[in-house]
Amino acid sequence: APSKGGTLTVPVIATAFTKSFNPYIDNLNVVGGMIFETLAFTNVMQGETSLRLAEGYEYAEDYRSITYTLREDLTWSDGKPLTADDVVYTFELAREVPVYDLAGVLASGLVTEVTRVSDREIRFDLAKPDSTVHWDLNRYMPLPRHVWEQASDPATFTNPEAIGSGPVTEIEYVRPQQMEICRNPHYYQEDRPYLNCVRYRAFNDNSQIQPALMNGEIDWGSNFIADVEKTYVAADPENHHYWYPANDAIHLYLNTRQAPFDDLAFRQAVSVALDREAIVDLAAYGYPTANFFPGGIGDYYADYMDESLMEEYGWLTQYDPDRARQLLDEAGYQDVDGDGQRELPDGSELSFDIQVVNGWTDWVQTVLMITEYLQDVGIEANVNAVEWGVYDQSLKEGDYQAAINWSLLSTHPIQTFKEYYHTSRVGQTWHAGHGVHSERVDELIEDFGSLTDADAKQDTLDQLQRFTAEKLPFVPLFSNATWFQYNTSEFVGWPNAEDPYVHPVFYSTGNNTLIFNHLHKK
Amino acid sequence: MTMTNEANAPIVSARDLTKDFTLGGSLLERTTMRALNAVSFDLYSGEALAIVGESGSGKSTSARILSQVHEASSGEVTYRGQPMHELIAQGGKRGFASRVQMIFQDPFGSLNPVHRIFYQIARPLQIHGKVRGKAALRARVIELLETVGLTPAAETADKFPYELSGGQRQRVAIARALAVEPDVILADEPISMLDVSIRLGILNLMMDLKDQHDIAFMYITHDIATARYFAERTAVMYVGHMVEWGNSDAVTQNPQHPYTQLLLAAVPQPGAQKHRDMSQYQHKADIPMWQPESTGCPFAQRCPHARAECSTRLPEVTRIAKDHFVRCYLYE
Amino acid sequence: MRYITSRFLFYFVAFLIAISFNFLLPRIMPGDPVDALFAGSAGQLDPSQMDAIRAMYGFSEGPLWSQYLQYVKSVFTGDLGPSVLMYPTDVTTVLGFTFPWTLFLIGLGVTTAIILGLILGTIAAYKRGNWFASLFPPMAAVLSSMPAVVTALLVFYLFGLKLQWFPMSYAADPSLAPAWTAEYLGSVARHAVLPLLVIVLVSLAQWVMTMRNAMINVLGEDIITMAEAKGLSQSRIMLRYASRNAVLPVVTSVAMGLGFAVAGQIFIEIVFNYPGVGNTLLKAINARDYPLVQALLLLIVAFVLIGNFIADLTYLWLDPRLRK
Amino acid sequence: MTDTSLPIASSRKTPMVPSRLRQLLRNIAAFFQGNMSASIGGGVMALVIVACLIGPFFTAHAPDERVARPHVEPNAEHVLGTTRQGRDVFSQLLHGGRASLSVAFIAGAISTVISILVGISAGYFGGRIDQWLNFAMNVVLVFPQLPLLIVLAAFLGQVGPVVIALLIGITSWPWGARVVRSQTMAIRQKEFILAAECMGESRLRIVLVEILPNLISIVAGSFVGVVMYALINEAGLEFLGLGDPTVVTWGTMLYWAQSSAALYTGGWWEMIVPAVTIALVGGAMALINMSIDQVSNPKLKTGPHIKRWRKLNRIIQAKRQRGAS
Amino acid sequence: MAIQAFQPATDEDTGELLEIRHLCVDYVSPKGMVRAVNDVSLSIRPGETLGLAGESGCGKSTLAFSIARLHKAPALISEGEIRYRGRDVLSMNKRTLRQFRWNEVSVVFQSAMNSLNPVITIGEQITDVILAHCKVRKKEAWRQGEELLQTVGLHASRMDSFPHQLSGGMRQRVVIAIALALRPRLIIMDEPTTALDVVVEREIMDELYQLKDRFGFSILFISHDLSLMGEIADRIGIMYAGKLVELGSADEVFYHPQHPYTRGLLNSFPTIHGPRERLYGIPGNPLNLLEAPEGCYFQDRCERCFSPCRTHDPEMIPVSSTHRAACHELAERTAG
Ligand SMILES: Nc1ncnc2c1ncn2[C@@H]1O[C@H](COP(=O)(O)OP(=O)(O)OP(=O)(O)O)[C@@H](O)[C@H]1O
Ligand SMILES: Nc1ncnc2c1ncn2[C@@H]1O[C@H](COP(=O)(O)OP(=O)(O)OP(=O)(O)O)[C@@H](O)[C@H]1O
Ligand SMILES: [Mg+2]
Ligand SMILES: [Mg+2]
Repeated sequence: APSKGGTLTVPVIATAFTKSFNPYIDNLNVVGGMIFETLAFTNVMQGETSLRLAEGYEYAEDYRSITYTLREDLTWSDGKPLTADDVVYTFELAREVPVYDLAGVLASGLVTEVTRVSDREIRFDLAKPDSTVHWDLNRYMPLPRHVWEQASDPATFTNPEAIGSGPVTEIEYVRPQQMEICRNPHYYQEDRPYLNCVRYRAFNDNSQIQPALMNGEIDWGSNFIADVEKTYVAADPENHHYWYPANDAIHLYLNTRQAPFDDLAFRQAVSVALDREAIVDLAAYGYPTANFFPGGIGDYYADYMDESLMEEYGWLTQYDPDRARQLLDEAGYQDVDGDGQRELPDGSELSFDIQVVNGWTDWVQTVLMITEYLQDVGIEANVNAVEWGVYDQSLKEGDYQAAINWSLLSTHPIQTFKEYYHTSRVGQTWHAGHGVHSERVDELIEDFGSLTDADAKQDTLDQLQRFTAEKLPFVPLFSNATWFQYNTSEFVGWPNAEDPYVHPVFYSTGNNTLIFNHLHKK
Repeated sequence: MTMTNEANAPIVSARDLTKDFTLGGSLLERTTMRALNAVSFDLYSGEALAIVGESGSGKSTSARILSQVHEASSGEVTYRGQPMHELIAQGGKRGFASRVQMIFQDPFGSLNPVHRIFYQIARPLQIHGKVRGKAALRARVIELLETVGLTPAAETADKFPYELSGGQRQRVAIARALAVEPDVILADEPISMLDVSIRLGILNLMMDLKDQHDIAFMYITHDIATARYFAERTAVMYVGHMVEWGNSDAVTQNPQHPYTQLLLAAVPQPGAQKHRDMSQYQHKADIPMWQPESTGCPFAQRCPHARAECSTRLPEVTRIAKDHFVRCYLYE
Repeated sequence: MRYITSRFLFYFVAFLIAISFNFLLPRIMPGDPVDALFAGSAGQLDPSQMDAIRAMYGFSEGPLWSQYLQYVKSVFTGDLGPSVLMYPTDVTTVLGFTFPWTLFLIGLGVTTAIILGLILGTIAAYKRGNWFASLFPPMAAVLSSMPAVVTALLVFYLFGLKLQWFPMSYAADPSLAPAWTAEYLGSVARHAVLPLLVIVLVSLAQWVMTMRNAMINVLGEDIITMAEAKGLSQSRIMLRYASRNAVLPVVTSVAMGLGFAVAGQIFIEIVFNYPGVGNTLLKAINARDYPLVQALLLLIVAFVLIGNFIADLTYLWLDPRLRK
Repeated sequence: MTDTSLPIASSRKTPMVPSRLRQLLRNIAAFFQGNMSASIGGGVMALVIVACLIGPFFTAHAPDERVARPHVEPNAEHVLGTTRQGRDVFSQLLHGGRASLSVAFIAGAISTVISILVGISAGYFGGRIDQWLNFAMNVVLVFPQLPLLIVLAAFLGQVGPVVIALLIGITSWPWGARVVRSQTMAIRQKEFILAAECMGESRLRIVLVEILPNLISIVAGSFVGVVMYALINEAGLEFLGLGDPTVVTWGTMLYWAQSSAALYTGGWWEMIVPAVTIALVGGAMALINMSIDQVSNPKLKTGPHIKRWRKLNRIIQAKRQRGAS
Repeated sequence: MAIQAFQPATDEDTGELLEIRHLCVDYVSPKGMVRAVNDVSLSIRPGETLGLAGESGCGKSTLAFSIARLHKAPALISEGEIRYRGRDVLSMNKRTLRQFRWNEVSVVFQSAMNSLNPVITIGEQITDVILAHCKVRKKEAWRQGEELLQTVGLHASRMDSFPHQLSGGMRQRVVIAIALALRPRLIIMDEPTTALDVVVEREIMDELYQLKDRFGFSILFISHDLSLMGEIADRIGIMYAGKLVELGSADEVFYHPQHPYTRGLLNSFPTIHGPRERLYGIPGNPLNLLEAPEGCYFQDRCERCFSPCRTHDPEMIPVSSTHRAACHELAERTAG
């Protein structure tokens, strides 16, 4: 058996730590998954569900309800039993206090009722048949009713004693710059965790975490650091490692309701004008993976990609400035006044802004490079680095010309497509402002939940991917990297390319639990 | 209570001038000090009136009221019989300035260091439209410089003040005052900052100007000997009051007011015995600060002849000779 | 006494102006704290959740003037509500654990810089014409005209990262429990070295130059010649006669000095991740944490005002001419 | 009489105007002459300004375009190396200098104009006007500027160089105003002002022609001070990411260097070049300011004659001691 | 008072209290060397008052400061000798110099406002000189200070005052009290009353003379007011452009001036009681020491300038046993 003991040091970008252990008010992402666990966790990387507090769950025949069964003899860290009552109580709170409604299942009305079936069984009644609701339900963390009931206002309750269900619950100390939390004596998994404690250390930003990582002060980094090979790995090649699997897909969103982006040929020209490899290499420091898939998803969802799309639309993501020029010429975008910049077919000036958030330097760099590539084919584009507030508003309202933005990363690609296309999301999200929508697509998305057959599901996804490649409302750029550095001088058991047992995101509930429980002393 | 000069009428006469200053910037504590109290005097063309007195006795204040830098709190100044405010209402301050000019104490401070001598003298000529055209202007400036003995004038005109000695600067200041061809010149301690060897040169220059241009001079000084030397008449001030005035010789040779007597006794004289008995004046009291509500004679506390009434009421002016007045109970 | 009262009144009014400015700040500026919270979490939050949070923070409603009175009251009662950035921690609590560090660092730094500046300035004035006096002031001026952030980065890089002589971040080793033990205090001291070095480098010249200039002026005065003529010892002349008088203009320049020190402090705290007010301020700004930004700004203003008030008192103590 | 003086007047008239210019040049020459720190400071400033003005016409690379691999070490092609984004540091330096120096000078100009207006009005008119202006001045003075700037810059959103210049300009006038005010009050007491008043000069002319020229060195000093301050704070604000990162300035160069961790990844030149340049220019201005101080207060000046005195004094003293013993 | 006695050198004691021989003081200025005191020789006897007159910038203060070696950069005593009771002041080491200062020679400066430290109490400024030189306790020093104040006619309670709380005359008295603190043999007074009104000046001068009668010190009295000088000085020296041009008893200088500059100066002061006639003063401007001419420095302003004046520097020529003057005309006359 792996040897026990040790304290894991994890950096957190924080101003200061306070005794605040409410998983639903968790700005620093240090509670979810570590002090509280969910019923189950969908491990996307492995394409499987990892059961946590639940022993299992089951849909009703008609998919109008789902019933979770808790493990036997679960207890809270203070020794009190963890029962279906606690789960029901949690969802009741979520109905009253909006922050607790993490995935919005209650607010949207999808879950109509939460019922305690037995001491260990809870049934969720659904408004309409849905085979995907467990993705959402798996995000909620049951709360100890006997503790929360003491709180005068659950919306601000801090759970100062850190009573929870996760692997670490015993507070060693909380200081503004550091806190240490140790093993839960009543943890449901035998022998776990192997480690004694986790130590969170507060940092200002990545530029400060970098030297700390290099100095070996940190075991588990989830931060962007420049030139990881030369700085981090070089500092201790034996023990310093990193693994940067693909994360969310980053696109250049184009507003198709305005000229020149209302013209598909123009959008296509923009796409082929970009050298994704170079952008990834220079602007994004080479860590992300260039995204050549025109279907709207990135490597993270590689399993769901419709490969056949590549034959027909693969050219769209191949760097080919000549083709771009040709496309533009054919569509009538020509430099009529001889200033080196193309004009619109009607002869008026062609120039647009690409919005980006000020301070997100890799994106600003990316956009700067995009403008350079566009310049090469005679298109004038400018970087417009704005405050988050401005960016947020104009993307949601579709009040932009072009903008760089991410895409939703969740349990399943359908959620991503919903964010792109579903008309209910227009004005609500940053991804739906491009102006390409259709009733057929809405239907596809809405009906997905009621599909039970895997092939049918994939078919829906294929259709959506084809739609994306055809319309090209956004130009795929690259899949972000998952920043993950680990130090093996003391602890082993990290996920890596050889053993990719989970997506290595520290701040993601479930992923962190899985990794933490894997780690043990060398 | 005027100083009469039967021959002609005064060109400027001040009647009962009073000037109050508010002291202290804060709103909470404000005191008013009376820098001038019921001061009257006349200036005559071609004559000088010297005003002597210790520091802070209000000499400059009276000159500044005449030159309109300060406004009198009460009392009236007339110019050729016409009240000053009327005059200003007609011709503006500028018109007034063309008649009354001032020469200041400090030749280093009264010329703007950034302007050439030419500019300093040309300005009053331009302001008051004394000449037309650049050539005439230059000619006039040169002429003025020659008048005050600054030769070679053309070279001097192109210099900056720092290139001149103190005596030369004071001459420039005089030339500047002359430029507007005033009837009255107020000279506020014009030689006190000058070297001894050149003081007399300036005094003599002013004396000549007074005689040749028939200008009325007001000569402020604390040197009673030069007052007698330069001015036909002398007035002695003490704490905002004019205590004795009249013909210079009368005042200096036959002082009547105890303060004048003290002042004259204090003037050093070569060969005089080394100890003079001044003990009667000593350590009696400090010089008071005069306030509007103060009463009596300002010299009462220090006066060896003080009587009870001295501290209750200001004595009236007494004429003790044809041109000799004093404000003291001893002579009432 | 009158002088003290009038100065105090002045600072009080200045503080009220600061409060009003603070009050208006979030109301006239674009941006919303909850949006920024989202920006901070880089896409981790669901939009529906954000609405919930927004409702939870609830900017107080009602006419502006009643909001204003409410605000003034909350400032003077110290009840500034919860911080957005560190929700649900109270703003006052945040100030509680950040301000002492800033006070410590800036107090020590400014004191060191002033004392060093006075000494070096005095020497530079006394030894006019020798190589130290002619080279040092311009050198110090050049050093101090480097932006604090540049100096801080270079010091950080050289002594922290490359040479590893001193720790690079924090106010003390975070693994040590704060206590009055030699170990903890030693750690605090070691962590303070580099930030202090930067503060001193950045602000030294100002004090050197003011002191030197004031000293040169004083040395030219008759009081010094008189003291020398009296046959007093050199040290007595220096300390009792020259420095005492020369220090007066230095005290007057505290207003500017403190302003600069605070400015430098912000960069220094950011570079060295010192858990003080400046560091927190930037984070609060980025998070649009208005309650915290306002409180920090107010705290900084109050600090500078109090520093100035103390300077005024010092001046009063040093210069009997003002005592009335 | 007019006739005789005419020829003198006309012969004198011609050299009058150029001689004023010559006077100015002579003054400037005198300022630098024999003043080491002024000469060094002035030399560096002149060099930097000229380089930034004409340099960009001659640089081989555009400042905002990728022209080589990231972090190419300084070499013949890229004399100061390239940034993490593969841009030429040297041409960024020259182009950025234009923006940075413009910000500094615009801020200096704004602040100087305000401080002259406020300072002279307060000092010359006195009374109520002075009380209010002085109060305003003191209030702005005691407010710590940089935190205020940071907050304003952040809340205004991405601020370009012009906005930064405006912000710094309108917040940094009180110090200059205070000095101008006290100096104006001192000059106002001078008898030449009284003389001008007695002569019937208009108030406007007194302020502009009689007072203002006497403030030149103080105004110049405060201008240089604000320019320096603006340069430093612009860099600071941009370093914090509150500026517009797409505009090349010395501050954004620092920002990019920091955000690409140039110091950690071995691209030290990306950080050091702008840092040292800012320090150099700041230092040069500090030196100029020091020398201007010496003009307004000649006591502060240490000339070579003091050195000479030291030498002579030592010789004489030694001779005497020998004679005595 | 436990003052350490200052040992006079016995070998060279001439009976003079202070003797200055061929003293030259230069200022090292950026534009060149300025000789502010040029070959001045004079002596002060115990108990006498020597007046030194001359206009602004003629080197009076420079001379005075050199005697106590108070000159500072850029002043340089380049030549000459100063002997105090036979001892060479210029070669004294620092310790002896400190003893010499104030124990033997004290100085009263031009204006009291500038020489009293505004931020220190009067008491401290008096006692610190006592404490610096005598081995006494603070209390004793304070008592002595109070006595001193009473000597100059101020109330002992003024010890606790700050300078700004006193009037100009009172401050000047304090300065005199400080000067008397150690009973020096020589007091140098550099224009001690120019900033004061005549009445106050008179009071102070009277008091000073009472004190002089009591303590018997010598005074080097510097002023440009010849009238005052004529009244109080036993002997008078007249300086022009750094040179001593005439030196004699007060009556000799006043009634039989030999140098044209002295005559001109005497002619520049109108009197209050004498005849009222036009006086002529001295034409021209004071000499700029940077442009000193060959020969006599007074040549440009002298009406009786003749050829030797333009080429040769006049020597001091004795007129009587107590009276000397430096003028070529005089040389001609005595020779001829
Ligand atoms: N602007 C002013 N504000 C307040 N007080 C003033 C002002 N001008 C003069 N005083 C006061 O008025 C009194 C008389 O001043 P004034 O200048 O007339 O005296 P003076 O006789 O000219 O003295 P001095 O010989 O020193 O020039 C003084 O006590 C002075 O303090
Ligand atoms: N620091 C200095 N540098 C250069 N020259 C100086 C300096 N101080 C004085 N001088 C020159 O030395 C000469 C004598 O100065 P000093 O002060 O002894 O004159 P003074 O006779 O005392 O004049 P006053 O009556 O004005 O006090 C002057 O011509 C002056 O220009
Ligand atoms: Mg006056
Ligand atoms: Mg002198």
